[in-house]
Amino acid sequence: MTPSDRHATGLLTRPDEFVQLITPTGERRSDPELDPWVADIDTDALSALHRDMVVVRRLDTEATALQRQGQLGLWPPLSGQEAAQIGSARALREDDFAFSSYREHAVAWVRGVGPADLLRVWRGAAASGWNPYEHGMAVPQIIIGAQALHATGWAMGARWDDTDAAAVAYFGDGATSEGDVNEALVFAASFDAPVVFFCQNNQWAISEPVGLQSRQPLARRADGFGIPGVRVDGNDVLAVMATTRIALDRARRGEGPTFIEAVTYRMGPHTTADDPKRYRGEDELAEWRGRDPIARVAALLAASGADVAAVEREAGEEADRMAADLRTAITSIADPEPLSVFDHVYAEPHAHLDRQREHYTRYLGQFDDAAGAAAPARGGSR
Amino acid sequence: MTPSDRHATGLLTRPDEFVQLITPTGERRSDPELDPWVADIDTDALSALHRDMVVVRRLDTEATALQRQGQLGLWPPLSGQEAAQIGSARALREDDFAFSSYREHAVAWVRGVGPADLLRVWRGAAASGWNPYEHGMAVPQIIIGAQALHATGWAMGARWDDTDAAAVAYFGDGATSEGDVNEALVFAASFDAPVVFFCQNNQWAISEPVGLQSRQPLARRADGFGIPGVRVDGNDVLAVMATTRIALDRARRGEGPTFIEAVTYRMGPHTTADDPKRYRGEDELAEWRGRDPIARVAALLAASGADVAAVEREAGEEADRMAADLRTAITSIADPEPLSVFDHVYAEPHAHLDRQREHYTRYLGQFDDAAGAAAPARGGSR
Amino acid sequence: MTTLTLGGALNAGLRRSLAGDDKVVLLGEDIGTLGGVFRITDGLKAEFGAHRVVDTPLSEAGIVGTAVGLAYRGYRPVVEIQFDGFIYPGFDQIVAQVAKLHYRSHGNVRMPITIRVPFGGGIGAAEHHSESPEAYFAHTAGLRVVACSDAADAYVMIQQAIASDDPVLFFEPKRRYHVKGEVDETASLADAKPMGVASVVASGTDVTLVTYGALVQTARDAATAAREDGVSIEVIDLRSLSPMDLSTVAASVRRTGRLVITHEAGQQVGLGAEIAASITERCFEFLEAAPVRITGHDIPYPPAKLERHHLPDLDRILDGVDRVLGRPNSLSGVEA
Amino acid sequence: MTTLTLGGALNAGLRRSLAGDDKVVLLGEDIGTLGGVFRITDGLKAEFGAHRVVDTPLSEAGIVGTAVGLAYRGYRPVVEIQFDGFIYPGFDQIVAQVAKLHYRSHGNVRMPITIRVPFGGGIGAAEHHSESPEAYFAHTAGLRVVACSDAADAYVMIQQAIASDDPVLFFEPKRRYHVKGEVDETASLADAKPMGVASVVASGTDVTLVTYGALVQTARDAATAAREDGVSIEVIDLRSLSPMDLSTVAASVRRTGRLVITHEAGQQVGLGAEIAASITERCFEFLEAAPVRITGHDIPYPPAKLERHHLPDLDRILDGVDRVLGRPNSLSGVEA
Ligand SMILES: Cc1ncc(C[n+]2csc(CCOP(=O)(O)OP(=O)(O)O)c2C)c(N)n1
Ligand SMILES: Cc1ncc(C[n+]2csc(CCOP(=O)(O)OP(=O)(O)O)c2C)c(N)n1
Ligand SMILES: [Mg+2]
Ligand SMILES: [Mg+2]
Repeated sequence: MTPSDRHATGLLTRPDEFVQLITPTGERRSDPELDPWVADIDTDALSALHRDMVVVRRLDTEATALQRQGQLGLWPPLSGQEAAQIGSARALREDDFAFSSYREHAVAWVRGVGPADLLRVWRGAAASGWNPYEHGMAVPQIIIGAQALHATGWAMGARWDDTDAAAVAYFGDGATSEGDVNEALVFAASFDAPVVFFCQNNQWAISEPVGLQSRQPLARRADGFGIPGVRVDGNDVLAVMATTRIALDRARRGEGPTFIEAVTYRMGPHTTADDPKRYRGEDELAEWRGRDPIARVAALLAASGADVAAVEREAGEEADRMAADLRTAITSIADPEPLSVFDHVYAEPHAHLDRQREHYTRYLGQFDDAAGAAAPARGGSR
Repeated sequence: MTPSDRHATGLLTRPDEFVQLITPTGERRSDPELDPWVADIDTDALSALHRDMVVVRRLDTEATALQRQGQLGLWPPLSGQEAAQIGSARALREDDFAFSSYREHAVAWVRGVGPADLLRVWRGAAASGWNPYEHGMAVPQIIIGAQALHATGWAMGARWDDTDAAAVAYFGDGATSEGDVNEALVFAASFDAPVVFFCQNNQWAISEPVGLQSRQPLARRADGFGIPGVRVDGNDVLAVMATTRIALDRARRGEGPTFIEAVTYRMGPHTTADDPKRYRGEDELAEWRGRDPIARVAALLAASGADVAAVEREAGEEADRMAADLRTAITSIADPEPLSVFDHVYAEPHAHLDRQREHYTRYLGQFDDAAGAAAPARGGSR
Repeated sequence: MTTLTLGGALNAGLRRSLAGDDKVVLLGEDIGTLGGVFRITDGLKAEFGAHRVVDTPLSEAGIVGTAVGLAYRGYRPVVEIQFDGFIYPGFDQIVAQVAKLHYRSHGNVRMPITIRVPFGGGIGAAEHHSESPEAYFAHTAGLRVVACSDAADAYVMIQQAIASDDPVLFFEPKRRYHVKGEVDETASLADAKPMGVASVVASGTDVTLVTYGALVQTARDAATAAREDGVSIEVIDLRSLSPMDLSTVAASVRRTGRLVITHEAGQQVGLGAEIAASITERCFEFLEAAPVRITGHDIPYPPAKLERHHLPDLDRILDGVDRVLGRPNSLSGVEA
Repeated sequence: MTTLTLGGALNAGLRRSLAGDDKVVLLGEDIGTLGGVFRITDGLKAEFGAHRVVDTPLSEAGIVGTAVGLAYRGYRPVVEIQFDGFIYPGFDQIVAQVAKLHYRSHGNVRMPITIRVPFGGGIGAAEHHSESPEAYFAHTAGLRVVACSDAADAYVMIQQAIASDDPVLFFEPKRRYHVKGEVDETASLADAKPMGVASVVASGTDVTLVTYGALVQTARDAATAAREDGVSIEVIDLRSLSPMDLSTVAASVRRTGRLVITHEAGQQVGLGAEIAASITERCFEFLEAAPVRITGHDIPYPPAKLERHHLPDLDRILDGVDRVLGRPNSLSGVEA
């Protein structure tokens, strides 16, 4: 799986190319630099990646449907970005740590986060879905770019701890304009931090095209900070996996950070609250449909003689199971207890907040005591 | 002076070189790309640049002396950076606008700021020294890097106004690590802003060597943002001037921003409050003394047959005059009126602050009324 | 008079400012082609062009910092911060630059920058989308801070903010964007109530209730509910948070003797503290009870399903009214 | 007991924290080789190595943001912000990340980050070097905020802050760095006064005077001066600004009936407002007069030659004492 013992990692610096192992029509292109890193991906392994992508795409459509049904407050769809997320997340080791934005549901799924935990936050029922330490994945980040610094700090610590674990920072094309991401590159370079900057360039930051953030490939940003940059076809699960493995291997060997730009596309709206028709045309969407990350793997499997129908059937079945789990999960998510608003603000007692909680407890108590003279509720429901 | 009508500006992108026209020993190196841009610099013009540098070096030693005498609260010396500051500032047009840090006294001097105005702030007598609109130079900036965004915004406006004026942002090597500077590069590239990023890499950010901010030439930072970068010998006044002129010409032609790294050295302490012996050795200083920006111009003048003794004498005399002016100026700086603390907080009346001013006026009035029963002053001087 | 939503009134006000002064430019994320995530700038890019209504790269420090440069050049930039919780990356440029540059330059450089911030909760949003950061800015010398609460004020105040030679933090009550009101689009700004003056939006004699932004409507509802209960509440919409129109509040408290303040932001070192302290200074002799603050808890903004247990609502406000009146309330019997 | 300056006590406290826990790391600009511009970390890099005392690139967001990542990994980062005015570029990471992550992660992720901030004026410095930004952080839920005022407290409190599982903004009164005091370096932390408790540093019966940081000494001097004048002032060093030990203040005010608060930060929505409002809530019946605030003006920090006309000093504090006592003072006869 890690051919680094045999091959020198090399400084994968290909910011101006478009690294690809599977073409949109499913042909396998050879790449002497990348091939050794996915030599273990045989038909079975490729089928598994295909299944992963099918399942997370279903996760996405199901969650979107749940939002339409009023079961979720909001959902930021990942459709179109399956290869970028699955290919990179499947390259991670258990003791690695992922710091993501709000859109990396597939990464969370690969890290073992269950259905209820995936949905909890988007239902508005919890501040976060899972314990980061159980899954090696931080709570997702909404402040654009902030997590890039967290990943870098974690990686600095990993290095000081003499482990060979690595951090990966997921962020979007828009995020590259925020100070935090650029500062993360500075710190990572300065401290040789074992961190992979994984930028999913999905062409859009809400309504803003990537050209507004940068006139040239984002992968070229890295070199100016002394960090190797590589531009990979983000809809090619194999190329993404190879690239991420190389970057992680560099990190583990103490060779520092790598910046990967995965060129992909957000097929859906920014979130369920967004209407992309206001800012982009159907043509563009159609063009990217032709580069579908799942279809090309199926085509490659077919070309390599696999029983694609069976692979697709099994993937579909697993997706069905996951969808069923999801629908069960959503009903299992309990509404939070009113007084839990005060939980975990501090790790240690806090006189002022404890008093505030006491007051609010007493206030709520008036309503319980329905017959009580003091119960206000004069305004009825607000 | 501006050969752009004859020569295409070209995309001066030489981040990995070390652009130089005058060697430390005073030889004139030819550079086909740069030479046309300083073709007008004959012996007289070169002597004038020499004089500029002598004068601002004296400004620096005089101000440092004034600080030692308690006449100034603080002074951040520029010694060693004369060529970088003079060469670039002399390339500016009157309607251009400079946004600087705290160390660009030579730039201010070139922009016509007088002695008292230069010292006022460092004496603690005023919040700023001059009216930015009189000199085409903003109030200096202490928050590291913040001015890079201001210069970019000004330049965006200049472009929208259909002028061909340009902005220049001065900042240090340390500043390149702040988010603001990187965001300025993003905005400048995106809006083709006519701005020159002029980074004086003086090797140190207080006690931190430039290697902590970046492992490679800072000029390479620019390319990642889609901005041409050039690395110039910052102790070579001619190369700096040529480079800045090219960058300004690009800006005026609507070709957008340029990033210049001027490699130089801070010969003195960070400020008069700093003790550089704690973090750097004598060897390094000695090495850089060998690259003195003034000495090499004198050597070149000598080589080209000029009467260097006369040039140096005249420069010395002008420096003497300036020094005399400075010493007169310092005594002319009046202490500010107590109630001026309230001036200019707002441009329009502000009920709360007006009331605060009224109270404080009344408070101070008690002391005037020395015989008054109410005068407190019980604590004497604090 | 035109009937407009609060959001529509802002759009109309921005349009009038853009039309009236070439130097007005709008900057922000998604404000151009999309018209803003709340559509407040809808249609303005088409009408005024991409140099007047500018989609910027994704960086709040970048937006505010370039606005400073534009102001240096004589522009009047109007910045949109997409949601309240995204203002912090621009905080340094706001408090260390925008707020200080007029002072630092001895009045030579003006910073007529308007920073629009959709603020507050109650819309079931994800985290960082429901914050009330106004106290940070009201504590910052050199800034003006205002909050509108209805369409008519929104229309006028946004134009006043843009016309002001000082920087203005302009807080918009996002959960009221869709509430309609009557707007006089023909009236001249010169005749309008100044931005710094508070409004008595309901008269009363027993208790003075001060608030701003989205809670103005809630406070009015509370006054209505209390009237049935025999309590007469005077509701004041503060409108300007810095400076505050304390004269109007003090005049009311001198009559009622009782003050309740409500805001969504946390209590500790919030606007309520300032109002309570300032009014106590001015009206100590008139106060029948300590001013009462009904605020969001001092917690990070909670998940959507819990926000109703965080935000002040009609019942919590009335509980506070009971408290200030010395009637039985949730704190009865709790040691001070 | 050892005689140490306040700065020396911080250095000793940091040394003990570094020695006692491998996971304590110091991060900041110029803190390693140089030992910090105030030499607070002097010698620590030599003693503990470059991985424990880390000179960072010049970026406050970078320092705080990487500290968050380190805390995720189980470290206890101690961040130095070189001067008060340079904290704002790190503001987003502090208020949106450091303050909220424990809450957001349901207590799974701890943020035991100490952010050291030399604060306040009176040293004749250039702009941005004399700020008092504590109110911003005291208004931010999820943070603890403390300020030390003498060597003994500095030594203990810095260790307590580092040992706390919550993030702590640690304000150091830079103009008192050189003031000496007796420090017991052998005492155990367990026996020390908790970080959250205020200190009555001078007893008195007529007026309660509350402050923190550098002004504690000024307040003591005022109490001494007032005594000659027949006025007995009780001085309270708040120490913790969030949460505030209001019980100690309230107990004093119940005895004195009069409260004066002083701080260098601006008045509007400052700590003084919170203390005045909170104590009025708790002690309304006991108050003989409205609490008085003596603060910096609501202006950007002025140039050095004017700072004495900005900062509260002994005379201004005593003027406030006169005011709260109803004696003739600077506001006598001014309309409220
Ligand atoms: C600091 C900050 N500013 C603004 C926003 C609002 N916002 C949310 S997502 C988004 C676009 C992000 O684009 P990109 O980084 O490309 O990620 P993508 O959504 O495409 O995955 C914006 C502007 C935010 N969340 N945080
Ligand atoms: C935001 C901010 N952080 C920290 C400082 C403190 N500081 C003042 S100068 C300086 C070093 C700047 O180095 P550089 O950018 O190389 O400029 P130079 O002083 O060498 O001209 C630092 C850290 C500051 N002024 N602003
Ligand atoms: Mg994107
Ligand atoms: Mg430097």
